Amino acid sequence: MICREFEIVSRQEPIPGVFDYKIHCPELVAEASPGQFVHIRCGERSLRRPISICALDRGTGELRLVFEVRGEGTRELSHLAAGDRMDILGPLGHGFELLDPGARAVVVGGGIGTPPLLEVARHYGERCQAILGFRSVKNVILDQDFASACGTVVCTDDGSWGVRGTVLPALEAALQGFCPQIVYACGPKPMLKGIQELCARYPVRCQLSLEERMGCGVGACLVCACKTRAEDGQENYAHVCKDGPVFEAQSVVFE
Amino acid sequence: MICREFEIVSRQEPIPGVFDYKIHCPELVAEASPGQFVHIRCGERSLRRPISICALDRGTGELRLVFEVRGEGTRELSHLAAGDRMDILGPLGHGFELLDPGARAVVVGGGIGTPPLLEVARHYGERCQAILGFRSVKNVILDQDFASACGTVVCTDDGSWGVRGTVLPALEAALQGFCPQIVYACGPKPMLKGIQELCARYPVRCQLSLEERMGCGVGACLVCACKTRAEDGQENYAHVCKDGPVFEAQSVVFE
Amino acid sequence: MANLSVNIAGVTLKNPVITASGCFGFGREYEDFYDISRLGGISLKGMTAKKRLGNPPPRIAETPAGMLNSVGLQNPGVDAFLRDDLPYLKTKDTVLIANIAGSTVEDYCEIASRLADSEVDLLELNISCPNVKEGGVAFGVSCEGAAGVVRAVKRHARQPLLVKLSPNVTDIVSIAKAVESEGANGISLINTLLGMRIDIERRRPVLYNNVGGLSGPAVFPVAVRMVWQVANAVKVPVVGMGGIASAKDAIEMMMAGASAVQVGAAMFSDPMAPVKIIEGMESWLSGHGIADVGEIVGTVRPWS
Amino acid sequence: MANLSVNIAGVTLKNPVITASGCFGFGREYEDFYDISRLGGISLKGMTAKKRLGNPPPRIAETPAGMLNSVGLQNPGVDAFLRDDLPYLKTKDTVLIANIAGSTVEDYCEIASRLADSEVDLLELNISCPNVKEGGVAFGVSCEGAAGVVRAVKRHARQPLLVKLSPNVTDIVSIAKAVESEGANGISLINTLLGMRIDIERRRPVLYNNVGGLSGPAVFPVAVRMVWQVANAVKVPVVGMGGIASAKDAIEMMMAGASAVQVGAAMFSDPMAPVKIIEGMESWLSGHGIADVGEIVGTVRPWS
Ligand SMILES: Cc1cc2nc3c(=O)[nH]c(=O)nc-3n(C[C@H](O)[C@H](O)[C@H](O)COP(=O)(O)OP(=O)(O)OC[C@H]3O[C@@H](n4cnc5c(N)ncnc54)[C@H](O)[C@@H]3O)c2cc1C
Ligand SMILES: Cc1cc2nc3c(=O)[nH]c(=O)nc-3n(C[C@H](O)[C@H](O)[C@H](O)COP(=O)(O)OP(=O)(O)OC[C@H]3O[C@@H](n4cnc5c(N)ncnc54)[C@H](O)[C@@H]3O)c2cc1C
Ligand SMILES: Cc1cc2nc3c(=O)[nH]c(=O)nc-3n(C[C@H](O)[C@H](O)[C@H](O)COP(=O)(O)O)c2cc1C
Ligand SMILES: Cc1cc2nc3c(=O)[nH]c(=O)nc-3n(C[C@H](O)[C@H](O)[C@H](O)COP(=O)(O)O)c2cc1C
Ligand code: FES
Ligand code: FES
Repeated sequence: MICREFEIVSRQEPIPGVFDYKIHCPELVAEASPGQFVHIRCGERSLRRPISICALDRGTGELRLVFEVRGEGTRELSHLAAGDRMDILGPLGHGFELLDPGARAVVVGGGIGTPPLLEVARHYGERCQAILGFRSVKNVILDQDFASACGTVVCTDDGSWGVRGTVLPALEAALQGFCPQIVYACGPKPMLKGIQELCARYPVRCQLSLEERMGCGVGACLVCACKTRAEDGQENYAHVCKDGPVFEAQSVVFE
Repeated sequence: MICREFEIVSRQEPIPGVFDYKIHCPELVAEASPGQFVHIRCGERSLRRPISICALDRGTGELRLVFEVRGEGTRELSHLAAGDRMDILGPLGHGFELLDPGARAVVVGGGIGTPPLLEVARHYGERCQAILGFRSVKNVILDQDFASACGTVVCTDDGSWGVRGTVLPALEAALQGFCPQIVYACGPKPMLKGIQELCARYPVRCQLSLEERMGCGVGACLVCACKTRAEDGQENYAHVCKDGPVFEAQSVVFE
Repeated sequence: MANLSVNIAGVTLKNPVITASGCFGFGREYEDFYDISRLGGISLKGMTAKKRLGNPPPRIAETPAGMLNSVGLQNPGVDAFLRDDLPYLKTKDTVLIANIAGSTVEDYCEIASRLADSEVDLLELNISCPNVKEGGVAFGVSCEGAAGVVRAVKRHARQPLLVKLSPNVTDIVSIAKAVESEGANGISLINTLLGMRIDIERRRPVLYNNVGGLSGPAVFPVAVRMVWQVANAVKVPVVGMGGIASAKDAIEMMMAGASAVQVGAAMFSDPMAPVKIIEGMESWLSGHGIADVGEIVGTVRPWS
Repeated sequence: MANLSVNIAGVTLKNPVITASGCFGFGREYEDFYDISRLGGISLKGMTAKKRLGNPPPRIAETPAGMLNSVGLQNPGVDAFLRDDLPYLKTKDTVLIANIAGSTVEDYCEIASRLADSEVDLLELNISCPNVKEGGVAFGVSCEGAAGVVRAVKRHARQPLLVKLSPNVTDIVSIAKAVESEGANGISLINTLLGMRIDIERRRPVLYNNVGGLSGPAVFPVAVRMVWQVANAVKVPVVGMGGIASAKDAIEMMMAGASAVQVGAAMFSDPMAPVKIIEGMESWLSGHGIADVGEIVGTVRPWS
């Protein structure tokens, strides 16, 4: 686990309000795995901002982060330019469990939840199918990156790009036709809940990446609670930063 | 009175820890007079920092400010570079009362108290004598500027430059030999107190520029209190930002 | 254009933004920046029956996202106000709130009487000033003290009476209820939290008064909490303040239950803050299709 | 090298920097960053007799120069601590402070008894948690409540007892004196100030618990003031906390009267904060020719 400033190599704004950064941080990249996240300091703000690892280039030592401006902290971060330094704490949390690349996988990303799935798609390559959902054509991100890694279906709520509708019908079709051993998903809670319910009806493992407001990011302050249910039915609060952000779908209790 | 961001034209560091800025702000310069000050926003800090007007160039519309880094706010200000913008509120307060330029004047500056006196020296030109006191040769600032405006004596506590000792003997000599109609002074409190006492013994008018911690800078919050005594002996708290920073020496009560 | 006007204890304000007592003098200082008739109201500098010099300087210290002050109610006294300041203020089209303070119950009554025939619109009883040795906050920290002074002043006051509470208490709700039951027509809160800073090089408190009142964004969450608690416990309107620096802060305070807001320390970094807040509220409301600012008051829905 | 070691209630700490309860878990999380044996002490996550789940999320909100939390004492219970965490912690060379909480006086006594034979060095009685419905702060806001629980726990406790006070009170000094007179061996303060934030788009409190505890630099001036007041009123040592983020802050708190300090929220923006504070204090003291950190404690000289 590392905490220091690293240099920004490049900054892009693929669609308005979404930023795509590459940061040179070889030590961090060496330790990191897909589905983990980093915790970024935003100027003098008291809390860091958690952002998922989108891509890891072990050759160049570059970390890629893709995030949307939601509030003041991400706005401040988006003002950083190539050459500036970003104060990063990471890699943090438990990432996705990647099966033998021979296995078949489906990744389902919703909106700004797509970035953490890119490295998963790359891991499985052609044996992966990506289903990416967005509100509308103008919100579509990373579709090219996914398409060059694996089979990719884009869904939009308004049908302005790809298939009209949510990711659920496309996922159901994939569960029936493509028969993956595992499904990985990240996105808004209602989407994750739908995927959890759908996958429960199929003989498929499912891992969800969750979000929760964070303090320390390392498991010490217990603020990032997420309700889970153990096999014996007992409920508990696990912590997204340490026990997650990736959880087995059947252990998550959506409230 | 103006409050907005203006562009910094140049930044110098004449001696370590002292910064000399020129800011392009024609409207403000047009309104301002020597001895007034400006109130500068320091990033997200809750309080502005008061800095005296050092020079006004009505031709170029440039304001000159010279300040020392004392704490966090001035440190932050000192990081601003040419081309950056400075958020300035001003001109504020009552400046020095300048007599007909035919009159003779002495200006006495101590350390970082010298800047507000430069325009006064220029006003009187050859009919002005400047006495500038510093701790040591490495603290000397603005001596060239004063020397090119008027007769200038530099005193240092340790004798490492100019005359050894405080400004008081030099002032006493000037009061006796040069016989000014008026003395203007700015600097640390003990120095101002000495000057107040000394001038009281001569038939000379004396104006002091005072410092006090400030809030609003415009006279609304009443935090920048300074004890004064009216002619009838009654004591009151005047306010440095509005009634000052320049006061008639005999009205000031040093506590 | 959304309607911004609000009614506090029978007095109509053209908008809910009031400059906070002690941060706006008697109004003259800011007229170079904007027309002060644009303000919903002005809460005037705390007044006492007789002139007060206030505390020795330093009277201000910077703190993270805030400041301490220890002015100690410097003011010219109510008579000088009536003579020198009120005539000027009456040329402005804004609601005038006289913030009154005293060392004894009699003091408070005397000022209220002196102001009874004047043209100030509202009284704001300051029983929460932490910077004076006698009176002030002493009345504001117990239900009995607060109730007692309100009861007495009500007999002399002609204008509706707001009571300004101190946040330095264990149970703000019971104090609010106590003053409401004695006839307070509104409650304003919060005054400053008691704090201290030390100059570690000199080993001296920064403030000559040793301690002072904390205000500015740092206290905003405490203020929102107290406004929410009080607004849910009393029927009279609540005027919310403490750390408001933006239109969004003002909206948050109103959703917590404030019918109007006051802006203090924010003006020190930005003299235009009150005007920007008024304009920002207007555009937020319009952008959200809300016709009347009153519609947002107290609308936060607690989770549990 | 200045001597940084201090003595709190008979226990020697190698330096005065303690990580604050609830912000450092049971210590494991930060060992990747530095050797936690460098710390003067660790105040462990608040423990209850039985396991507690804590409050539903969201449990944290950002505020100007601070944060709110509403964790609600999630913890595995004292037995799990003794079994799973204490053995690990005992491999570290630092003072262990068990922060204990309960809903009833009996709860507190039970935990104190369970810990009596354990190797924790100090107890810190948390009568100031604002985030639980029962107990917690309820004991901490009245002299009687505070005194009662201290009196009872003293009968069961083997380790010296620090009592952690709530700042949400009118008169912190009388509560401090009340617990001192019942045998408290030290006083730690401040716990968090009660605050609230509202998401104005959703019109919901940001925290599921509606309100939460404010900490971070925003509260520093309030903490310094309370430490100063309490240190001047009691004879037992005071452990100061609330918003400490730098070595200078720690020194200011000690000049106000704290014999040691705790660091909480600052670790969230900088995990290395406690180590930087220890190093910064060392170099400040050396730079000022001060041989022993104890020489600065309580040295602020009030103006009046
Ligand atoms: C493990 C994890 C991975 C994430 N990965 C990404 C990513 O790759 N790309 C991306 O765009 N976003 C990601 N998010 C969401 C991102 O953290 C929030 O959008 C961001 O924190 C919002 O900060 P702000 O300053 O814009 O909002 P503000 O509203 O100003 O933030 C206030 C506080 O709330 C927290 N907060 C607000 N919204 C969220 C949220 N949805 N999740 C967690 N904390 C929140 C902030 O961190 C901050 O502490 C991730 C969140 C988590 C928990
Ligand atoms: C009318 C006036 C004119 C001034 N002109 C100059 C000038 O031309 N050049 C120059 O170098 N300095 C000048 N000063 C002093 C300058 O304002 C302070 O050095 C500066 O405010 C210190 O800020 P800081 O952030 O470095 O210190 P900090 O200690 O971080 O400041 C904390 C707070 O204390 C206030 N403060 C600290 N020291 C002083 C002080 N000596 N006077 C007033 N407020 C103080 C700060 O403004 C701030 O509000 C002037 C002061 C006044 C009142
Ligand atoms: C310099 C200063 C002077 C103040 N004087 C008074 C006063 O005379 N009467 C009063 O009721 N409140 C006074 N206050 C408190 C403010 O009116 C307000 O309650 C408090 O500052 C919180 O608001 P803010 O955070 O927006 O400043 C004063 C505050 C400051 C900063
Ligand atoms: C997330 C979080 C959890 C906390 N949990 C506890 C606790 O269990 N017991 C306790 O006594 N204090 C608890 N506190 C309060 C801190 O120990 C400390 O008193 C307070 O945060 C002020 O210090 P700071 O400003 O350095 O954070 C908690 C604080 C935070 C931020
Ligand atoms: S953010 Fe602190 S435990 Fe997860
Ligand atoms: S700084 Fe506000 S009155 Fe002088």
